[in-house]
Parts: sequence; structure tokens; C-alpha cells
Amino acid sequence: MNGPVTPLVTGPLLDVIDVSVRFGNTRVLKNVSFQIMPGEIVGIAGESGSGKSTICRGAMGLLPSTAEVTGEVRFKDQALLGLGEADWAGLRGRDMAMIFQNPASHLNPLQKVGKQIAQPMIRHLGLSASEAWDKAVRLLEDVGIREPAMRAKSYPHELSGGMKQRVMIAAAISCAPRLLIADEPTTALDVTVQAKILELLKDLNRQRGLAIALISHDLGVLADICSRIMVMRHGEIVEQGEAGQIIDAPQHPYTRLLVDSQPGRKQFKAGWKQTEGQAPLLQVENLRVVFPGKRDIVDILRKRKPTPFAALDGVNLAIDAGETVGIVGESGSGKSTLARAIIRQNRPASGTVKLDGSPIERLAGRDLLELRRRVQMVFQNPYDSLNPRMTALETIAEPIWRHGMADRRSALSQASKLLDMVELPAALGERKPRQLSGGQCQRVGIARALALQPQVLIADEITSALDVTTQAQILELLARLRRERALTLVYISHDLFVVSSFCQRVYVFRSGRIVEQGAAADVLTSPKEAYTRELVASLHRLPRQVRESIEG
Amino acid sequence: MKTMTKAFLAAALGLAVLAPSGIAQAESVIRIASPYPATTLDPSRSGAAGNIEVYGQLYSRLLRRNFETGELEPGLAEKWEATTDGMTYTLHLRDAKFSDGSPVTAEDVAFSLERVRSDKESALPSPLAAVESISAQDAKTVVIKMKHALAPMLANLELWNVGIVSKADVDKRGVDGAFATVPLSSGPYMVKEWKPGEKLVLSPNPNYWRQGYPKSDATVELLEIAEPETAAAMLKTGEVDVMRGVNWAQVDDLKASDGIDMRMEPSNVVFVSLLNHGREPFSNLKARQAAAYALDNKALTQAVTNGYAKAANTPLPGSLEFHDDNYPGLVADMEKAKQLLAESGMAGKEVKIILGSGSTNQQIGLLMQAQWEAIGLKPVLVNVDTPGWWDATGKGEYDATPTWWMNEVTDPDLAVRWALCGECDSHAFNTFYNNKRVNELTEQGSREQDPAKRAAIYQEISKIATEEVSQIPLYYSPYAIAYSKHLKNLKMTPAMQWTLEETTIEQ
Amino acid sequence: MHTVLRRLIQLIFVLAGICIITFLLVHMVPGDPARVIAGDRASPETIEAIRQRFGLDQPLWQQFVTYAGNLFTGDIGQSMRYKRPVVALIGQYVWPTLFLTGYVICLAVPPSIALAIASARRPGSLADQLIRFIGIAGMAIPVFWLGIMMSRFFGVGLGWFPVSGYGKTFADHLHHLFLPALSTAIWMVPVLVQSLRAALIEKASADFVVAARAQGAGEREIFWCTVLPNAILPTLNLFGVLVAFLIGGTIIVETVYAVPGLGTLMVNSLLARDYQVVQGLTLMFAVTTVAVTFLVDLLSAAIDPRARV
Amino acid sequence: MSMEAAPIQSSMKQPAVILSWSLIVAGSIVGIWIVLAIFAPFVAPYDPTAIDIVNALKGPSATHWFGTDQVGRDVLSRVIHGARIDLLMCLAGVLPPLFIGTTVGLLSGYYGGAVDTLLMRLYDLTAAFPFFVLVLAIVGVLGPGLLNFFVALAVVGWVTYARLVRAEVMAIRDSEYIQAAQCLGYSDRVVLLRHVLPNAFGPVVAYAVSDAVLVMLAGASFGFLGMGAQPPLAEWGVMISDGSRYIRQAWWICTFPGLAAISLGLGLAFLGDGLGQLRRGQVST
Repeated sequence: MNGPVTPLVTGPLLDVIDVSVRFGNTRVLKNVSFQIMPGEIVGIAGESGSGKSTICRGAMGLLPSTAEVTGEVRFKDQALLGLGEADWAGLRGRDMAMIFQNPASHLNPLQKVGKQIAQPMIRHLGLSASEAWDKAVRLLEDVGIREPAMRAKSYPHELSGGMKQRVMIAAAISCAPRLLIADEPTTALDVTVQAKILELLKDLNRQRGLAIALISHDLGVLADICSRIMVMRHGEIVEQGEAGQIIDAPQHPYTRLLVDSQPGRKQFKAGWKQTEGQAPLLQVENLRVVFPGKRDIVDILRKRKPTPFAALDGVNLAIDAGETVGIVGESGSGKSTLARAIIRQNRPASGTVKLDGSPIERLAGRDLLELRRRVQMVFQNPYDSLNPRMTALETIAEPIWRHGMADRRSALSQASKLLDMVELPAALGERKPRQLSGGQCQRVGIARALALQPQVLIADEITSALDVTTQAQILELLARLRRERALTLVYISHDLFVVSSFCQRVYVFRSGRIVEQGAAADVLTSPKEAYTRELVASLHRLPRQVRESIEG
Repeated sequence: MKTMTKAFLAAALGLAVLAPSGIAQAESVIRIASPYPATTLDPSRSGAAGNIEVYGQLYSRLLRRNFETGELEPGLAEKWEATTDGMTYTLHLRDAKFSDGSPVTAEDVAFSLERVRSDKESALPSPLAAVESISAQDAKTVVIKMKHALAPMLANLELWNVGIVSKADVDKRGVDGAFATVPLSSGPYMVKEWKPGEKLVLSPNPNYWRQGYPKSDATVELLEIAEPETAAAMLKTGEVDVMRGVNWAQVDDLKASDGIDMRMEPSNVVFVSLLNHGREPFSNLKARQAAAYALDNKALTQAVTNGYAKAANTPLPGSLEFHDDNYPGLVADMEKAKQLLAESGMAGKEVKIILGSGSTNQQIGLLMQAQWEAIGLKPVLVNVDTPGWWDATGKGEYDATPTWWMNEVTDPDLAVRWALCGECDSHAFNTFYNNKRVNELTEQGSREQDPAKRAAIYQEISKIATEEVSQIPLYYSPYAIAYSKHLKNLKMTPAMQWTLEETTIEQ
Repeated sequence: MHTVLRRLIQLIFVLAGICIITFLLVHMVPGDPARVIAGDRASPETIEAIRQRFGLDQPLWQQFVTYAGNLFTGDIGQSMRYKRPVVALIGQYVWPTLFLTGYVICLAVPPSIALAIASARRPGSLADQLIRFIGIAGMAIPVFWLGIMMSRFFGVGLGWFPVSGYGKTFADHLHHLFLPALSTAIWMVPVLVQSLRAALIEKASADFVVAARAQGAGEREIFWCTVLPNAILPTLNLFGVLVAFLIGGTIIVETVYAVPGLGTLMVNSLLARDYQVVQGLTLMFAVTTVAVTFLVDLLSAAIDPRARV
Repeated sequence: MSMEAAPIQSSMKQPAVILSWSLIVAGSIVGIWIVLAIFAPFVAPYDPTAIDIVNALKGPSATHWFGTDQVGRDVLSRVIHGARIDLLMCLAGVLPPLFIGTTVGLLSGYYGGAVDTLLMRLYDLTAAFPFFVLVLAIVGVLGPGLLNFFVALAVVGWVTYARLVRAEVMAIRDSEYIQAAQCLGYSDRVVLLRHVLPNAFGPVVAYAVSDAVLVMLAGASFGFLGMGAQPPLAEWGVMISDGSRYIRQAWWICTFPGLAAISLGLGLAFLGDGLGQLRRGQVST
């Protein structure tokens, strides 16, 4: 799509020929071959464990010594495998550079970022420290950081996620390499930031003729900026080709599955809905949640008031029984705080949350237990949301007997029914969370939440940590359950696509306030507020023409 | 990296080994290792062993005891006369000086003696308890008037705590100031440096009244070394020249060592086991006798001291005048012990044996426990530290405890007052033993001037106390002291005084 | 500035607590300092007179008020036994302890770093296993037993080292304190090695190390400039704790080797019920602990920008 | 975030093998001592307190394998019986501080706020007190003896446990399974005991085992200073202390209990280390 630079050198920049990697007895890469031409952006797609990071690290010689690598990797006709330590060091950062998924952990926390950018130049280009520093400041400006001279003196922890990623990019391109390997560079970032980083990469490619290998699990991202895409699964390349061809006419069934699983490609059948005119089931009125600023002895002595931070600031919303409502916003917008307020984990500073017209803040004893039964929540992180010391079955059964709905034995049999309901094989019931996959854990989490047969289910980013295909399956499960169990669903996500395909109504949050609300389709297609427009614009959607209207 | 480590270790070792050890000294020093610390330099304020040893070096007394013959000789007092009724002593001072060159006057003497006699904080006023008044008749003459005649009066004037200090200095610097660091000294040595708890360094007093003494110009370092093993090691490596308080178990080893003179020096020390007469079981005479008969102190002495000490026959030190070496005491007899205990009705009673620190106490305690268990008591051992020991014994919260004490002089008066007299301050050494006859005899003995009659009195006291088992006598222990052989004429007198002024060093 | 102030306030709280607790504890221990002062043969009147002189006959709370009042004027008291200001006594005893502490650090730190590096270079290698084994073994040896054995073997048996004391000159100190320092270091090295080794191994696989490698940094450069500085932090904190512990905890080593240091003074004063000295020492140990921790925090902040507030 | 991040680094297979090997050895050392302690009266050739003054300070021989001490007691029998006391010391010296510290850490970590502030100041206070000084003082007040030593240890020792548990609890407190438990309406007691504690307890167990080593050494040290176990109990530290006075005449009195202490210390130390490794290994796979 965006292949503007005519290659000056004929022949591939990076040529990976029949590479296999094994760790002990496990083969993580099987006979992988591909090429990257100069000035090209190549996308590598695949889910976790598909080997996409391994191949790139292998090409950079960054695999641990326990990895056995066979095959051939050539960079500009130089065979890379079997290079000595010194040769590798001369190549890395100079001719080929790499950026990583989590910029926070990939920057040395003890060094100023300017120094970290300058170091490769001192090392490879022989610049003096001050020359390199000046150049580092210019690079920071190039990657779009304001006040670069000042920022160069910052330490990583003083920068935001997006800025850190820009710093990493600046360090990577400092020696003008020919190839940049970007390993999920935007995954950890908010969508708006993500869009800007991708834009930056595109610019670098255009202006400097930098070839980029972009690794991502997000086909939308790849389709947006890559000229070619390869799809990996279980350590193999299942398909590679022009971006358009991969998206529009996938050959391999897995590719097709991947494309179909992209968020928003599937429209779910709306849930049931109560007849009009009845009072909303869940009401949030003028809710304000404030976290006190930290205050220590010195502040108290100086009578210094702490500066409170309002995570939610005057939020109003109403949800009818049977509705599925989406809450969208970037990190820090207050959407999780809202969820926690509804389940009474956060105390509001003012305003109230009402369930069936009665405020939940004052509930205690039996009434509170009643609330617990009626409102349940599923959490974001599949592994972290389950007690690592309990088996799946125990986890699901515990609420049942603790609430006195059954004795421990029949609670277990009920739990195995729930296991069945969330489409998990009974055999998995005896496993502990770390023996389960992310998707399986999330299903256990859903089953646990449903064990008390709640009316309202809050789903807080429940798919954001999952692979797209898993994500699609979980959504399908949730769509089924909301029908079968007559659930009222509050679906919280940063992904506007998912929300709009899954929910009837959407609230858009920003900095603790609702900036826009309305029917899901309207908000996505014709956003009114500037922020929503920016949000929509930063989405990387697959071309619409291939979209099939599958109804769940 | 490995070579670096090795190199470092080698360097550290090398540095440490090569560093000059303290043995090669330019100036001559006599180093004495003792477990007993000097805590104060004020002679009136403490009767603790570490202090007694020092007072003798710093403060001359009116009389001095000849180190060889043991006889009383003129000290700061050149001559003296006593009235025949023993009620007045007149002492004439010689021309002596304090270490700063100021003269020792009768006023200083009166002041020093008065401090011992009447100062509230005086640690041991009893030697002067019979004194009515002390006055300076003129600059060189002191008159002591008595409340009643006291046979050992002159001997008492040789005691460690009646050393003469400078009145002017105490007036000037105050009591605390005068003795805190460098007091004015009237004895053979003066303080050069004092690091409390570590060492006291003495240097010869150029103004000492005995011409030509100290014989050696060596400084003297009194080092506090608590662990006998450490002290022995230091003696062997030459880090110290004298080791005080040799453990019995160390004696043979030190005897066999080159260049070391291991000596047993006569002392006024007695090891006893106190019994608490204030409560059961040892408020009962037969129970006490049973306890005494159960302890075979000959075997115990052999076991604990390797036979270097002599089994005791009475609770009083065997070196005291009038002591009857032929008196058999209570001879160990287990059968008799069992029988007596059965008669006493105290069988099965718990006996709390408290043990002060030190291996000897521990060993004796273990033996006492084993023996008494065998006759049917229930002994329990409890370790305490020294203040805890005084606290427990003073309050009578114990049943038995092994301990030792020393009489300052060979006259038995003070000893009886301390250990046996129930009406004196000591509660008969915290045993709460109180026998009217003993109390009466104590008073008689100190007033009686005729030695033969005194002998009879003190032998009777010993006999009563032994048979009533005021304490259980264990053994008479000599001072076990090891000396480097290049020291000549250094020893410790029975009154715990070093003969440092006579000492010379031979290379 | 803010941090310093907060520290100071915390310190005051801690010190106040320590004063009260120490005061109570020390005065509750049975035993009378007057008896120790006057000696075995002193009469009850004498003892009472001495008690009066030091105010020991007053009710406990009144004694505490006097003590606290003196503290406010900066007077931590006077030794009853030696009739010297506690400060002067501490001044006398502190040098051997400080010297010993410094010596231990000198003996312990370089080999610790060297061993940890050797061990972490190739985790699981024979050298690593050996170092780990020796390390754990080192921790399991009773210091006092080791002290006794070493003083017997090197001191008495071979005569290489003096078995007690402190000596006069610097070289003397080195010579005298070598065995005590060594026996303490033998216990300290394993602790440091374990901590540093774990941190080194952890940081060696950190993301930023991979990133540095991807930027072409050589292994040597990565180790010295990236891994080591990042790994040193937790060990530094541990080191601070150990040093604080050493200053207050040399009691046993000083007892075994008869080093005239603070530990010896502490034991002696406790045995003599010299209340003021015990209180003064405890206070000083506490201040030292807090000061060392603070120093370590400052040092951490110098290394780690995240620790700066 | 995808779950991509973790997979590549897991090259720690080799140590795991040696580790389990050392765990077995360490476990058996500790096991042997436990067995010896339990069956001490049957295993020991003599009564450990039987005095035989005639045969005092006799070197190792066929009748007395480890020789006799200063009052003729059999050193071997005393070493074996000493295991009882030293093991008891490990147990009684570790469990109360563990219990107190865990409770404090749990409450202070979970509830935070004023409870936490108060407990942490208490923590500061105890931490700033030199360990030995505090124990020394407490033993001084209560009098020497094992029980008082344990009391002193509990007063001082809870600190480390509290800090460990608190840190763990703080990390767990905000995790989603705790939120889930709260959301499911479980009582605080259930959440704390059933969900927080089991997950915060791992490091405590590993530390407790290595703490047992420290306690044993401390107990021996205090025995050495005369403030731990009281005679005639056979305790290794006391034996070493007694024996050190005779080290030149009778090296065996203090050497054998020292070796016993080292072997038990080694066993415990490796056990603690192994357990710690095992735990970490478990989490990372």
C-alpha cells in the first residue's frame, strides 16, 4: 500500500532462509523463510506463541544461548548466524535496530534518556559525548518530542508511555540503520498514541528509506501501514503476501479466522431489552470519586492540604434492564473507577449509584449480600483475576456455598455445570490458573461471576489481554450468555470497535467525565465531539468491503 | 575475577600478617592481664577486686606490710605509739610528697581516714568502726582516739582503703574530679592514662617516699581481659607479662610453657556455698547439715581445682590468724546426709542454686546439684550476672549459691563480722545466719588484746559456725597467677596487692 | 529537603520511643548499680547513700523526667561507675568498633562483588554452584564458634595474629583486628553474594539489557554500565542494614576477641547496671541505624533517579 | 497488552536438578537431627547430665566417642540431647514471631491507613533498636532462660515477617482476584485468610526456614553469653561457651557441638534456600 521508495539495491535487505529454532525439545520455529526488501514495511502477524518475536530476535542474534538455530539469515548478503560477539555488536544498532513492546522496561531506568540515545552513536559512529548529546536532542525533536533539550535530561520514569516509545525509536534510528525491527511497538499504548507512533514510523520509512519489520497481533495496524504481511502460527508462516490480498482474500483458513476475528467485523445480535418506559435498572447520578493526595507528617505540620485527584467528576448514566452498554475511554479516563464504584469498591465523594432506584452506598449486612448477588463483575487480567492457589472448580463453587445457596458438595456440581456453560471441558476444572490459557481463565472468571446468577454483569476490559481469536470467542460466549441469562451488561473497553459491535449504547469517557453518549453505531460513524472524532480516527480498521454480516 | 579475589585475599592476609606486632617495644612495660576491672580510683569508694589492686599502687598507707616477712613496718608514719589501754594512737609522719610534689600532711591523713570512717559512700568503713575521732595534732602528727580498744587496729591502718589522698586536691577538684582521671598519688605509681574497662596505665611516681622505688622505671599496664583463654594466649605470645585469675584447667598447660612461671600464691580467699537461713529448706539445721555432709569437699576441691586448692574445714579463710588447721570440720558422709535430711522433713524440697558467671561457679553448681539430688533434694540451677547475684542474695531470693570472698587482713575480726556475725551489716554474708553466741563472741574478740584468749574466741566461733553450717566451706584457694619469667620479685600478697615497686625486668 | 525533614520527624519519634523503652527495660533489670560501684563488702548504708547520690531512690517517673530533661539539653548522662560523661566513654570505645566495621567492610565487599559476578556470569555453572554452596555454608557457621576456633588456630597455634585488643598504630589495628574482622566478614560475604548474585541474574535478563544489546552494546559494556548499576541497588539496601547491624551487633565478636569496642562497653555496662551508659549507647545505636539507612537512601537516590523525591 | 512478553527466558533447567539434589541432602540432615532429637534417650549412650568427676576432661575414646567435659559428662550424649533443645529453639524461636509478624503484616498491608501507619512506626522503632541489645535487655529484665529468650525473640523477630508479609499483601491487595472476592461479598476474614494469606505466605515459609538458622545461631550465641539455655541442659551454644574455657586442654568439648550446630545450620540453610528456589521456580513456569 505504502511502498513509495524505489529500491536502490537489488536483492533483499534481510533474507531469512529456512530457519528453525528449538529450545531443548520444543521447536518454536519451523522452517521459516521470508525476505525484506530495502525500504519496505513488512508486517508479521500472529497470536501469542506464534513465534513472531522469536524470528525477529533470531535475526538480531538476541536469542538466549540455549536456543538452537538452524537455517540461514543473511543481511545484505552477509551471513548472520554464527557471527562472533564483536561482529554482532558492530551490526546491531548500526545497520539493524530494534524497538520493543514495552518501552518502560526496555529503557535503562538509571540513565538520562539523552544519554541512552547518544550511546549507540558514540559506540558506532565514534562521536564525542557532547556531539552525540546534541544529535540526540535533534533526534528527540525528529521523533516529535517537544522541548527536546529539556526532555533529554529526563529519566525514563518521568516520561509517558508514548514518549518512552519515541525515545526508543530515536535511539534505534540514531545511527541511521537500514532495517528497523519493531516488536509490537504500540501494543501497550493508548489508541490515540498508537496512531501517532505508527504515523512516525511511516514518516521514517518515507523520509529515510528505512525498512521496517513490524510485528503485531493487530491485523488492522498492519494492514494500515505494511506493504506485505506474513501470518504466523505455531512457529510457521502460514501465509504471506501483499497486504491487500491477505486482508481481502485470505487463502489459509487461519488467516481467514484471524481476519474474521478482528474486532468490529462481526455484529452481535442485540441482547434482549425490557419494554420501554420502565425505570432504569442501574442509575449513576452525579457521581464523583476522589482519591486523596498523599499527605505525610510534614504536610500535616505545615497544614498543607493534599491535592485530591478526581477520578470521576460528575458522571450521570442510566442503564435499562437487558441493555448492553459500552463504556469507552483511554487509560486514566475513569472507566474502571466507575466499575469499582458500582460494585462498591470505591466510595463516592458525592453522588450516588442506584440499583432499582435504591442507593447502594448505605447497604450493609443482608442487603449488601443481596447486592453482591445481583451485581457481579469480570476482570481484565485473566491470570490475575483468579486465586492462583485454587482450582477452577473451587473458584467457581466458592461463591455458591459461601452465599449459602448450596452446600459445598452440590456447589461443586453446580460449578461443573457452569464450567460446561462457559464451554470449558470438565477436565479443566481440576486445574489451577497457571495451567490454563488466558482465554480459559477468562471463561472461569465469567463462570464465577455468573455463579450467583446476577442481573447485572460488569465486564472491565475482559478481552484486552487476549489474542484476537480468543477475544472473538469470548465475545461470542458473552453474547450468548446475555441472551440465555437475561443479563444487563456494562461492557468497558478501550476498543471502540468492539464496543460498537457489541453494545447498544456507548458512553465515551475522558478525564473522569462523559464526553459523548449515544447509540453505538452513531458514535462510531458520526462522532460529535472532537475527542471522539480523534478516537475514531485513530482506529485501524480493516477495509469494509470484505465485511460479512454474521449475526451471532 | 577469580584471580582478583585471590590477589585481594593474599594482599589482605599479607598486610595483616606483616603488620608489626606489639611485642617489640622500645620503652619497658609490665603488662598485667586481669579479669577484674578498675572502676574507680577513689580508695574509699569501692572494695571490688580490680580496684583494690590499684589502690595499693597509688596510695601509701600509714603502715606498710613487708612483702617478704609479712610484718607491719612503718609506712607514711615513721613511728607511732599507742596508749596501753589501746584507746589512743599517735602517729608521726615522715617527709613524704604527693606525685605533684606537695607534702603529705597530717591534715591529709586525717581527711583520708575520716572519709573512710564516716563518709556515707565509704565502701568499707568497718576497719575504722571503732575509731572515735581522728585529728591532726600538728603538720606531722595524727592522733586517733578509739571508742574501744581494737586489737587489729594497726593492721587495719594498712588496709587498701585507708590510703592517703590529698585533701587540697579533693577540695580543689571535687570528689568526682579528683579521682576521675589522674588523681594525686602518694604511692609508688601514678596514673598515666586510664581507659575505663580497657586498661589503666601507671608510671613510677618520682615523688614516692621510698627512695629507689619503684625499682624499675617501667610503666605498668593493667589490662582488663575477661576471658582466661584469651589472657593465656596473650601471655604465651608475649602480649602480656602477667596473667591474673588463671583457670585451674589452664595451670598444667601454663606450667609446661617455656618462659612462664606459673605460681600458686597464698591468699586470704575462701570458697564457700552460701545457704539461705531465712527460708526452707535451709532454715532447718538438719537440712543444712545434710547438705554439708552430702558435699564431699575434698573430692570437689580435687575435681574443680585439680588439687591446687586445699579443702576448707571452716567457713572462714584458712590463712587467718588463730585458724585451727587440725579441726576436722564436717566430714562428708552420704548416709548421714540422707538420714539427716529425712529427719529434717525437708526431703523433696526445691533448692534454688543461683550461679554467678565463671566456669568455677558453674562447675561447683553442677556438682552441688548432683550431690543434693542424690540425697533427695530438688536442686534447680539458675544463672545470674553479678548485680543480679547481689540482688538475689541480698533479698534472700535463693537457697544456695557457691561464691568466694577474701579477707583484706589476716586478723579474723573483719572476716567474722562479714561472714558470720548476724547483727553486723552483712546479714552474715546474706545468709541471714544469726547466732547470739557468735554475735557476742565477735564483739569480745575485737576488744580482747590477749592473743591466746583471742585464739580461743575465734576458734569457738569457727566451730559453732561450722557445726551449725552457717555456710558450707568448700576450699581455700591460692591465687593462680602466671608470670613471664623475665619479671623478678613480682607477686601478689594475700591482701591482693602487687609488689610492683620491688619488681625488676630481666631481658 | 522534604525527605530530610520527614526523616528527622520520624527519627524523633523513633528516638523518643527508644528512650522510653530502654529506660524502662534497663531499670527493670534486677540488680543495683550501687552494689557494683561500692563493691562486695559495702554496707546497706553505703549502698543507700550511693543510690541517693545518683537519684536512684526517686520514683521511676521522676528519674525519667530528669533523664529526659537532660536529653533535651543534649546531655546523655554520666557513667555512674566510671564517673565520666557517657559521651567521653563512647568516644573512647567507638574507634575500635568503627575500625572493625570499616575493616569488615573492606574485607567483605570486594570479595562479595567478585564472587557474585563470578557466580552470576554463568548461572548454574560449577563455579556458581560452588560459590552458592560456600555462601550458604558460610551463613550457617556460628560466628562465635568460628571466632574461638580461629583465635585458637591462627592466634595461639600458629601465632600469626594477636588474640585480643586493638593495638596502638594503624598497622597494629590491622593486625589485631584481622581475625575478628575476618570471622565477621565470613558471615557477611555470603549474605551479600546471595543478594547481589540474584539481582545480577535477574537484571542480566532484563528488557533494557536486551535493548542495549540490540543497540550494539558489547557484553562487557552491558555488564558494567547497565546490569551492575541496576543490580547493586537492592544489595546496597541490604548492605546498609548489615552495617547498622554490625555497629550494634559486634557484641559477640568483641567479646570473643576482647576488642575494647562499643559491644564490650555495652556488655560491661549492662553487667554493671550502668544505666546511663546503656541508655546512651542504645540511643547512639539507634541514631546510627537511622543515619546509615538514610545514607543508603541518599546513595540509592544518587544511583537511581526513581528514588529521588 | 498481549501475553507475548514472557516466553523466551527459561534457561534455568540445569540448577533445578542440582537443587533438588541439595534439597534432598539438606532435608535428610535436618531429618536425621529430628530423629536423633526425638529418640535421644535411646540413642545417647549416657545420661547427658550424669556427672563423673573422676573422668572429667577425657579425650575421645572408645567409651566416650566425643570425650567428656569438665565435670565428666559424655559430650556425645550431650550433643545428641542438645539437638532437642536447639531444634526446639528453632521451632519456638520462629513460630511466635512468624505468627505475630504475619498477623501484623496482613492487617497493616490489607487495611493500610492508620493501622498501617501505627504498625509501621512500631516497626521503625523495633528495627532501629539493635537486635542484640534489645534481646539482651529483655533477657536481662525477664531473667535468663530459654522461655524468656523466646519471648525476647518474639518481641524482636516479628519485624521481618511483618515486613515480608506486608509487602506481599500490598502487592496482592489490589490484584483482581482479591477484588473479585470482595465483589463476591466474602467477609474480610474470608478474604484475608482464604485468599490473601495463602498467596502471601510463600516467601514467609522460605524465610522462616532460613530464620531458623539465625535463631539457632542467636540461641547458641546467647547461650554463649550465658543468657540462653540454663545448665545442666545440654545446649550447643552453652556447651561451646563452657568448652571454650577448656579449649586448650580439651578441644573436643567445644568442637563437637560447634560441628553439630554447623551441620544443622547447613541443613536448614539449604532447605530454606531450596524451598525459596522451588517457589520462585514454580511461579516462573
